[in-house]
Amino acid sequence: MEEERIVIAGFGGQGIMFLGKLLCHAGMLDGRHITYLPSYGVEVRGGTACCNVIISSEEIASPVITSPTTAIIMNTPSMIRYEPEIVKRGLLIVNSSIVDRHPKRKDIGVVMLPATTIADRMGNTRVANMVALGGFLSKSQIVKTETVLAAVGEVLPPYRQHLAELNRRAILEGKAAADAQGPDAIWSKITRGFGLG
Amino acid sequence: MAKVTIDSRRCKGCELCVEACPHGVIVMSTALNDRGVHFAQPARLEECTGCGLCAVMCPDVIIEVEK
Amino acid sequence: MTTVFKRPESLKDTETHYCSGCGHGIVHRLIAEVVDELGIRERVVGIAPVGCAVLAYEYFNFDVSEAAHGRAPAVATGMKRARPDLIVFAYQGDGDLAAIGMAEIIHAANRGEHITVFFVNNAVYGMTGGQMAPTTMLGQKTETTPRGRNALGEGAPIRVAELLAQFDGVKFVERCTVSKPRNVLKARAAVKTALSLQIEGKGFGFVEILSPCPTYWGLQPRVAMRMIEERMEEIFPLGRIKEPAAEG
Amino acid sequence: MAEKHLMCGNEALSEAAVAAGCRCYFGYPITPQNEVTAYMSRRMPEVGGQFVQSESELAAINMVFGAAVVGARAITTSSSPGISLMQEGISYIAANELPAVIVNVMRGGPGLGNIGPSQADYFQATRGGGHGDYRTIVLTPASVQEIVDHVILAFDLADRYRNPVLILIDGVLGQMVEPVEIAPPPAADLPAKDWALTGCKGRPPNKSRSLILGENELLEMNRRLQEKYRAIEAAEARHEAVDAADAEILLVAYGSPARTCRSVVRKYRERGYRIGLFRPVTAWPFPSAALAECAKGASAVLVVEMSAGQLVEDVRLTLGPAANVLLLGKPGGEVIQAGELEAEIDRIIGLHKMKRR
Repeated sequence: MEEERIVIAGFGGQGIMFLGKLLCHAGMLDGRHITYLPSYGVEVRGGTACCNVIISSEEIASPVITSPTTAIIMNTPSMIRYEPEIVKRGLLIVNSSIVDRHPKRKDIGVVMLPATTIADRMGNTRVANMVALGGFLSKSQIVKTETVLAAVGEVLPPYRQHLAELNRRAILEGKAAADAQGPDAIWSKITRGFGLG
Repeated sequence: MAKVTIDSRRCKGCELCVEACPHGVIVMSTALNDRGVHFAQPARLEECTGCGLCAVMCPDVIIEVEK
Repeated sequence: MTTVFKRPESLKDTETHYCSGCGHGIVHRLIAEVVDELGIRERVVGIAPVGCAVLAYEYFNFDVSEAAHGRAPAVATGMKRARPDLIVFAYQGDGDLAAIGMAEIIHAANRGEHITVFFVNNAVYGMTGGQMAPTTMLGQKTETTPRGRNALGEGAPIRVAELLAQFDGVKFVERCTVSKPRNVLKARAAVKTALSLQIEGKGFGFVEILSPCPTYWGLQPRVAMRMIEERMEEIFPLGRIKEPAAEG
Repeated sequence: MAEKHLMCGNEALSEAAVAAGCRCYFGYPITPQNEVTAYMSRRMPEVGGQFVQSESELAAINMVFGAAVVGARAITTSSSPGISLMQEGISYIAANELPAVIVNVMRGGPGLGNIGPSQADYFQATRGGGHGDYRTIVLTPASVQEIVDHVILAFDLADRYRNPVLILIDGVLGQMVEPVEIAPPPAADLPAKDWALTGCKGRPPNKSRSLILGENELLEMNRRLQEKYRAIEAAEARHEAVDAADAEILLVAYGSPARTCRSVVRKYRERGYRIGLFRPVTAWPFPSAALAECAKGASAVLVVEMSAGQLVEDVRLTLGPAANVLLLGKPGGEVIQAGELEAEIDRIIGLHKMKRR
């Protein structure tokens, strides 16, 4: 079974939910089973945003993630919260422009990606989420990058269509930056696929 | 002359029609109906102008007026 | 000979359960007469309240539903929204409308629902045996105000018509009474204005009718009618509180 | 075939109501079902329908009553505390024998509780909930697609039996996004609504009432209702059984915990343990006969629910005092995790010295 259980977390306004929905949409287009569960209510009002995305080759049990295979972390509080929960040999994508500390875990793969800096350089801070997504696509094969790029236009609401191209470029920038972190990183040696364990 | 018909069986004896009549046409009976009340009855029909005010006040809609 | 007065078609030829001299019978008849006059008997739907008029669906000769206590304006909202072609009215007493159902009437009025509400105010709870109503007058003795209603702790009577008239969604408000023939005819005119307003699709219409409760006022029906004029009208002044807007 | 859309449960149920021909939504915001009110406020005007944000849940359910009594398909949605407020109206709807669809996206209770997912309204849903002897048909979908299918089914069942139908989902199902297909359902063969208050043109007036004062009249009315409920029990009990036929341990769960159970069953089957899942799809009528059949060979029946133990009572009622019915219940708006369930299963395996086969 191939399955990614992805926690995406950061501040409200960082495009956390959009990242999750885009990933799901791509998963659906690739013929995967997917579930998406946003945090809601009180938690949202606390200023943090988080969503759980599961993409699997098989039917998905609970959409609630307790042991993520991947965490995409866009701020420091989320790093503190989710780093310990990642499964062994799991993947941690960190927006190193904002997160001011290094992960402690040695048993997971880590990509430190200056997503906000890259996004700024591209002229729009708000595509940092897409840069981080590119980082994930560099290390996971659960969805095809082409599918994600194709899904951008479908997930963006009509009034944001003019940003589709920028989003696609940011994904590719992020992917390239993560690719450059070298094929020796531990995740490339790991057959990812964590089952239910 | 006008004609007032009162369904005395259904009369609850509230006397609002008696009060309403400007000409004292309607009086209460001494007899009781099946409900055990003294019912309203037209007594001096020759005085009736057919104004219908008795019927206007009747909560039980048992008065018909013709003229 | 021509008929001056006979039972309207919209009122079933049946005895009511109302007490002798109760105003509900008159109000029912007025509504039925106007429904006949406007020719809407086949597209009107009434809502009976919880209270003395709970059995109104047994008396009107057109479609009538019950509503839970106080919820008639919500039920009317659902009906009218689902079937705008129907003419929908709610018939409510003072407990139903002004106590337990205050939220529903306020919000239906404020939304300007295209419905008509007939509010029969007799300042007492009849069905449950003569307890205080939100419209009970100060000093009025009831089962639950044995020393007379006291503003301190029991509040003063609520003037619902004035309360509702302030909402923009409310297009017509009149307070009338059935205390004597002239007033009954005025009440009939108000009922007609309110239902016509709905037929024309102009919004929420409200008619409050001061009505006697001889039984729980402990008065002869004739005296009860005088009591409306002598006591109730002081607190609940008669008249048109909100005129329907002119055409256009 | 209809296109697949990504929708959360709350949005999907809204669109399914539209597909079912419902043009009346009345509701009051409450987490975790606010997506419905937002969605419907936009969608209803698009399809020529009515949306009213009511002043309370009391008003909402009575607006549903009003729309239903004039013959329209109407829906309201809420979450636990709001559903409690609706109980009066649901009792009236049941008594007046009106069709209506009500969705409860359950949250943690009692009281204001929290907004976490819960299944603690099972008693309320399956026992009537309001005053008087009545029942609501209760559907318990376990996926976003099933939510859609159940909404469409609910409108048909409501019309067929002139009865309120409650869809019981938890906060997780309301919030989670899955791909769904929403196709307009084929027209069902449903009885004409000749009882509706549509204006008495060409017929005697209709009345809708539940105050029934005549001697024995209410008794008769209740007997008739009970006959209807027996007919519903005979025809509409639904369930799903997964690997239940030879199960030594039978899990019983509905809604989102049933999803966790299903994956755990798969895992233990792969390891060689005879374990199965029984999922009531209707909580009322409860699929008793099917459960009794599935549980025949089980040494242990483990009920898994996000409450302190409510479904478990129906299971015990079905299987009798001799059956070994256990409970993994978690109240308080908390999800039951696979790990907790596996620990309990391991304990049962140890206790009964069950063997891999």
